[in-house]
Amino acid sequence: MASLIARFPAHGFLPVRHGDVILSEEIPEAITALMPYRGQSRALSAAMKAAHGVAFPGPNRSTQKLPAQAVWTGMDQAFLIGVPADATLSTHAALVDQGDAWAVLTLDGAGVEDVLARLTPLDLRMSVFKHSHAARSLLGHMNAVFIRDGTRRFTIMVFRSMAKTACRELEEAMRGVAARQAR
Amino acid sequence: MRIDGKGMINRSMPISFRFDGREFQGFQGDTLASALLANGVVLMGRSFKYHRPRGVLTAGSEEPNALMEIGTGARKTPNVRATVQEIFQGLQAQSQNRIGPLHRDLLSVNDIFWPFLGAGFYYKTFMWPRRFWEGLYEPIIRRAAGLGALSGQPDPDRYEKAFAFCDLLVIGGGPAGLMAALTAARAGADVILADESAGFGGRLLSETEAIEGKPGAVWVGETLTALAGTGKVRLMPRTTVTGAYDGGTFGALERVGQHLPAAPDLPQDCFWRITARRAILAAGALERPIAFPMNDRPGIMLASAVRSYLNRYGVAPGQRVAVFATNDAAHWTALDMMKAGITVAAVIDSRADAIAQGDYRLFAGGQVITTRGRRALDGVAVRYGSNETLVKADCLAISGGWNPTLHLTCHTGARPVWEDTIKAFVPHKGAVPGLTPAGACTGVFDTAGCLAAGIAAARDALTELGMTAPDIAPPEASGDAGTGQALWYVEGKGRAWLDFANDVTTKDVKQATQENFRSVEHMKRYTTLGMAPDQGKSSNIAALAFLADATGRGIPETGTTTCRPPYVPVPISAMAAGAQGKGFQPERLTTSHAATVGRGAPMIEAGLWYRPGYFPAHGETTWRQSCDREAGMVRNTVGVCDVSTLGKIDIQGRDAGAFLDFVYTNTFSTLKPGRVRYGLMLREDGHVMDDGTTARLGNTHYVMTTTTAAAGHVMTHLEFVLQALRPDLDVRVISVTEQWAQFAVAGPESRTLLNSIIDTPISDETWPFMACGLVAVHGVAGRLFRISFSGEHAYEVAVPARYGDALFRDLVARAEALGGGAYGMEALNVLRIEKGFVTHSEIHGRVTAFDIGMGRMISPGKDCIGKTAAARPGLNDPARELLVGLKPVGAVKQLTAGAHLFEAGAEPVRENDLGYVTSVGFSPALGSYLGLGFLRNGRARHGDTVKHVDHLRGVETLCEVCDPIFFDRDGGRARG
Amino acid sequence: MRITCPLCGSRDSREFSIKGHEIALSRPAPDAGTAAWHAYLHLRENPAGMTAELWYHGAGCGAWLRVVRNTVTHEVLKIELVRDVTGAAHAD
Amino acid sequence: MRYSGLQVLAQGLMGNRGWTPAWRDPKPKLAYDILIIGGGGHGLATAFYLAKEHGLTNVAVLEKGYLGGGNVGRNTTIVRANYGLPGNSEFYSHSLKLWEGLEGELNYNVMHSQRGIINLFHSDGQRDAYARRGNAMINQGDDAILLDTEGCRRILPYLDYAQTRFPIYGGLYHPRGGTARHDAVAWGFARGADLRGVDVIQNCEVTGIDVENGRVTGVQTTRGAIRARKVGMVAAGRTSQVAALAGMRVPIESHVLQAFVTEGLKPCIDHVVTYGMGHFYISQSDKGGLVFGGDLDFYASYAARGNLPMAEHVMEAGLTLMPMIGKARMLRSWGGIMDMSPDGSPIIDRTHIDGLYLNCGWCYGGFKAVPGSGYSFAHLLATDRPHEPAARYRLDRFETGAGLMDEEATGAQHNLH
Repeated sequence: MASLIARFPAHGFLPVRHGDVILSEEIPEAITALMPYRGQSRALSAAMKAAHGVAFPGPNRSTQKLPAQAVWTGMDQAFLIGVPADATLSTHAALVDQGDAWAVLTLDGAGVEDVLARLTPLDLRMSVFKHSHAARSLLGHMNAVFIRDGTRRFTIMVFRSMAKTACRELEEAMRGVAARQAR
Repeated sequence: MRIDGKGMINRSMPISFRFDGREFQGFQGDTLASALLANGVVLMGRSFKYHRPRGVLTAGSEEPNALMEIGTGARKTPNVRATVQEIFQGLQAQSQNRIGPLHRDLLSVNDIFWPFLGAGFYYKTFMWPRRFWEGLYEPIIRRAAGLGALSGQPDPDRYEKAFAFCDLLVIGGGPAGLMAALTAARAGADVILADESAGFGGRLLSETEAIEGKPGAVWVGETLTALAGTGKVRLMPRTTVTGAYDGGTFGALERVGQHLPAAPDLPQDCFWRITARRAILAAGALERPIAFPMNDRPGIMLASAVRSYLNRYGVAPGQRVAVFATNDAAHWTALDMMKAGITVAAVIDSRADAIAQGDYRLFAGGQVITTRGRRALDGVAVRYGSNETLVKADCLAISGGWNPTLHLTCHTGARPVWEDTIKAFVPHKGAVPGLTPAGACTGVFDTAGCLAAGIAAARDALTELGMTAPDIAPPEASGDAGTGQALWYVEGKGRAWLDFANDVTTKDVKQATQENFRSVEHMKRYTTLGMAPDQGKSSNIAALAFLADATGRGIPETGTTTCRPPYVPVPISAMAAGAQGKGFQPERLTTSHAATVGRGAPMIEAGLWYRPGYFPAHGETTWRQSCDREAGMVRNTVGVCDVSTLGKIDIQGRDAGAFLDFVYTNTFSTLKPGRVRYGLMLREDGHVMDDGTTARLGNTHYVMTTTTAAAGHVMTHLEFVLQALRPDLDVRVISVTEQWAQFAVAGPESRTLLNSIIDTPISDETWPFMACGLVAVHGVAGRLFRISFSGEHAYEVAVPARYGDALFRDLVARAEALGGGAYGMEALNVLRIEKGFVTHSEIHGRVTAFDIGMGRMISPGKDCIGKTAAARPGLNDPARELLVGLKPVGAVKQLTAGAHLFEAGAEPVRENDLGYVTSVGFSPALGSYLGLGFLRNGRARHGDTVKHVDHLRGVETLCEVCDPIFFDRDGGRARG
Repeated sequence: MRITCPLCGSRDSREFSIKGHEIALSRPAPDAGTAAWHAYLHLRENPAGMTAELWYHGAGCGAWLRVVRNTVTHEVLKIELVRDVTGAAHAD
Repeated sequence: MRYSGLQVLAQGLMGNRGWTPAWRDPKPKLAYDILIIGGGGHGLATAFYLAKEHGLTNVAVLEKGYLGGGNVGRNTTIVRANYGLPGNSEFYSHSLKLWEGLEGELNYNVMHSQRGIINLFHSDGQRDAYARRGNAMINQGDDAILLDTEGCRRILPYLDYAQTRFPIYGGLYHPRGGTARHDAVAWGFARGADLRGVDVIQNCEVTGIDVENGRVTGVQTTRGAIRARKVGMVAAGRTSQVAALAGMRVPIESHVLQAFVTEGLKPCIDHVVTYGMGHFYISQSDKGGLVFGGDLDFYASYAARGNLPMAEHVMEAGLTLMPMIGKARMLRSWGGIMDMSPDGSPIIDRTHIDGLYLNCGWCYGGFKAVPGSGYSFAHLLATDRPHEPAARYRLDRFETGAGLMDEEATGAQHNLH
């Protein structure tokens, strides 16, 4: 029997570089939405710590113990990224596979905030949106997840079907920022 | 004429540019206006209505006269203020709103007929004969009106939009703004300092006064260095804050590439959305002209502009300059001119007690009563006491005092307040929450006062931000505010312009009051005063004062018109940056997109998604051929179709069944795990919202399918029900639309195909109609649903999206081997019409479950969204238009969607209208056009003949009314 | 306009959609009668002044919010999670 | 004074000193037969037609600000009769016929310009929906032409046919649709009503509605009490406040709709064009400004101003559709207060109080309705019988569910917008 070849969302678009900024695609091992039931967030967090070493993150935060990362993605919702969710978690939360639903992009280099400021209404100033902070917001007209991975590095997740648009719009923004730097 | 040793232009960087085809030279740092004046060009435009020759009035963005077209071809930009446009190598500017050369504009004939073109003349004529309006009068008016012209071609330039955040936004980089920014930055606040001009400093760049004993420009330079030293200030030059919006949001327009030769990737403009916790408005003030007869000749300009041209750009706007003013400040103009070696012909000061401040001829208590000169000023007539005299002058500097630039404080609805001591409007206190005006925009006109006000405003803002203000002493500067008296207009013969840009004179305002357009809003709208590109920046207040006098009221009782955003006009391209072409909305691509496009399928938009219309096979020349073949393929062998665009929502929790019972009309709590059910969803107003199938994957786990169009809307609705209406339920929902690539496999051979790709073969017994469950597809964990939107034995198979591309290619190849293949939306539509399945063509928002024959799907035993409203009598009237099938029975065999239905013998007029056709397709299986539509009392009319009339396409067809299920009515094919 | 989401913090209003007056929370019982349902579905105080509306943070955390706002000045006075008003399921 | 080209010439030669007031500023009398609350387009037109069609001139229009200061003076000036549903079809058809004779009837040039409207569509489904609407227009006796892409290209060559996000499949062309000069409509009706003896009273806010034994007897105003046998409420965005004076709660929510105008430009857009895939419509005024707008900001508002997200959306829709307008610059933005009804269609009806009548719910489409609304409301006020073309604009349709006219199909309930 033939086997199916996997193809990833930003296939053929990335990586690209303009000025000092590089846009590339990440392929996480797994993404699972964890949605704790009524009164279960503490229990879930404990189970997560036991199984993966990360706590259920508070609003606008992410927690990390490599290879696992937990990113707050909404009201009573976090994404467990990097490891398959342990079955014990399902006692406390609805678990839903999201591993194929997202294009996971990273933006790296001096001027990343300037690039993102052209697309997202989030306040990404370092003093406000610090390392490991995470937020749901817009990238252009697309719903997106933003995580700050470093002083000049962000992870941006958009719906898989919009990967082409996201790459195009990020690239446009990168070009503009680079052109200003060269001015 | 350029004056040696004056100005901040870079004389080592000469720049050549063209105006109306002639080449000129200027210097880096020049605006187009200053460079033209330096070259002795005074005539820069034509007025809007009378096409009078006009020169520059101001040196800023408030310019009403010197509007030009910049650039050529598709890059041409109309209505650019020559006073704002900086010159660059190769700049091409053209004058506008003229027929023929600028100095001989044919439309200047209008000026001869001015007595007939006064306020509102067009409301009183051009009425006869009626049909001449569109054919003759209006085209002539339109051609004569307007200013510059668009190129008519797509804008080829790049633009940007961006967001910025700060603790304190300082609007305006003059003395008040600089001190505010410095104070706040030293306290550690994040500051954005925006100024409209290329350089910071505001009026300090245009005046000769000293700060702390240094020239103003030197002090500005030092202050900018100090600001940079704090590391807390983001300087935004060439940035006009255009609007104040709610919640501390400001719009701002940054000119990024407008002042540079075209460069790849560099945007022309950036439209900023700035969110500031606090803001300080330090926008300064605008000098106001005086309305005296014939005050619009080229060479007449504001005194402050004359000083700007001299001190900032090193240009003398004339060789013999006269000054007409009401205040001390204007005398500075004379002194500056004399120091630069320019002849000052006279200073005409309207105040009887005015005293000369230097060695020039002063007419105390004088007024200019008219002016001379055709395309440029050559003299002014002065009346002083009972005497009149003519003063030769080629430039007249005028000053009627200053109006605070308070526009932004009015953007959220506040009205300004009249301050009688300075005869000007000042901002309403607390007009925009979080915004504090400081300096000249509050009526503080002396430099020392402005510097102190900037510090004070920053101090207040810092307190509100919870920060501590540093101790900063205001620098030493002049405390002379240059005060004077108010003089709005001079009586006399001839027209006296209030609004230069729209050619509105005191006569027009007078006539408006005579006709009882006495409210300030009526006067504005009747005369068009203040409605031109400058939005009345130089005219509104004077007009108001004139109106107040003409109606015997005071200025405060007369009131003001409303300042609205934007403060300066914003290019549509900037505010819409990124939206041109495909950028308007995201494009959503399925995993099969590349393979589908590779097969030559034309893609059609389905919401934000792209889906294939059909897959053309070799030799097919029309879409119908492909569609007929694909529909036949599904009926006879097997077809494959990507259905991933349908919304998929994962629903889990112990109350998931109860939740579905509440959002669907029918019951899902009783559905067995491993089974699928069709569900109908209503809006709370009782009309159909959406439909789709929902599968029960486990005891507490369902997956819901929505239509492609309604996916987002349904998700929002489900969240609302859970958070707002059913707090008793413990359920979690999340979209999994993107997670799964899902393909319909339909047709008699569908199971044969499937069994070739799944690890454990299925049969009718293990996988009956409406069964669902997990399968391994080529070893990959997938899901299989036995559901059918074609009426055939059919499945939908889902795999994680990364395998979608591979699975689609594999499925299509296998289907082709069986004599089938891929099918698109056209065939899908035909197949579902044959079966009478509804889509949003039928459930278009105005239909009820009753209308589509699903009234009985509203379960009587439970409440659900929309149930009560759906029971209203008007929604269950048999006379409503009800879903029917339609088949042609006469000589004409064609049906068209959008046609209306009538009795066979009735005249097709509204009174006889019985319904309409929603969906039409040609059924190869039945060899006939089939239609779905809505007909009054339609369910009782099966078998009757009605007339289908499409006036638009000229189609009239007799149809038999029938059951909407045309094909395989008992559903045996799907089950068997 | 800025909306301070109790979960996400201060956000641009473009991340939200609006359902209208909070009366939508007061769904009558199925048998409450025509007048109650007519009032619920159609009749509105429509105040020129303070009102309470339901906003959905669709491009953010997915929470429905109750937003108390002045319809004349657009001043936002209070924002809370709808689930805190209704007592809907809460993981904490 | 009669207006004409000759009059303009004669007055011009005499220094324009002979022009007389366009209307009087009468003091309110103690009593009238009929009071109209609201001196906007609809109220003034109602007064005009009461006088002209029914001979009723003991009528006053009470306006709290300046006449024509509401939505009639802040709209995008579109005049059309291209509705698809019974009720709206006959009403707007009648209104357009009134427009076509308005200059003559008012002796005032309202610059009604029948330059044609094209509603663009961008999918087969939209085309079918527009075909249904176009056929309804022809059934009603109005004009409609279904254009394909090439047909659009011929008359709208400046649209982006190659790259735009949602391709242009065609358009529904309504040649008799067009624009008019909005202020002139208010002024023309005011002058016409005044000439016939109606008192148009500005700066007179109604502060109470007097009801005795279920019958209206008059109103209280900032300029004193005024008695009347009948009172018509035509207060648009302020309907809820006026109705509340009579103890009524009405099915209206007030929302802000923004509109925009660019700097003056030489003629470049000769029709009215609407976009089917984003909220955007545009025309060019005779002065040269591009006048355009979009959708509601969606939050309830009485502020007559909007915010940036919708403004940006409107510009974005315009730019993807017609990229040649990119270098036009938006000069001014403003907002109107829309009286949104649940189904998006208006209400012209009696109320449960004798002698009190309601005219509201014009949503974002009231301008084109001005003559028709005035005519039908005058008929109802004068005769107590609904005027046939407006007979379906019943107040009780929401309660019964019968005769809902939800043209946009978003749902006949505010919360569903």
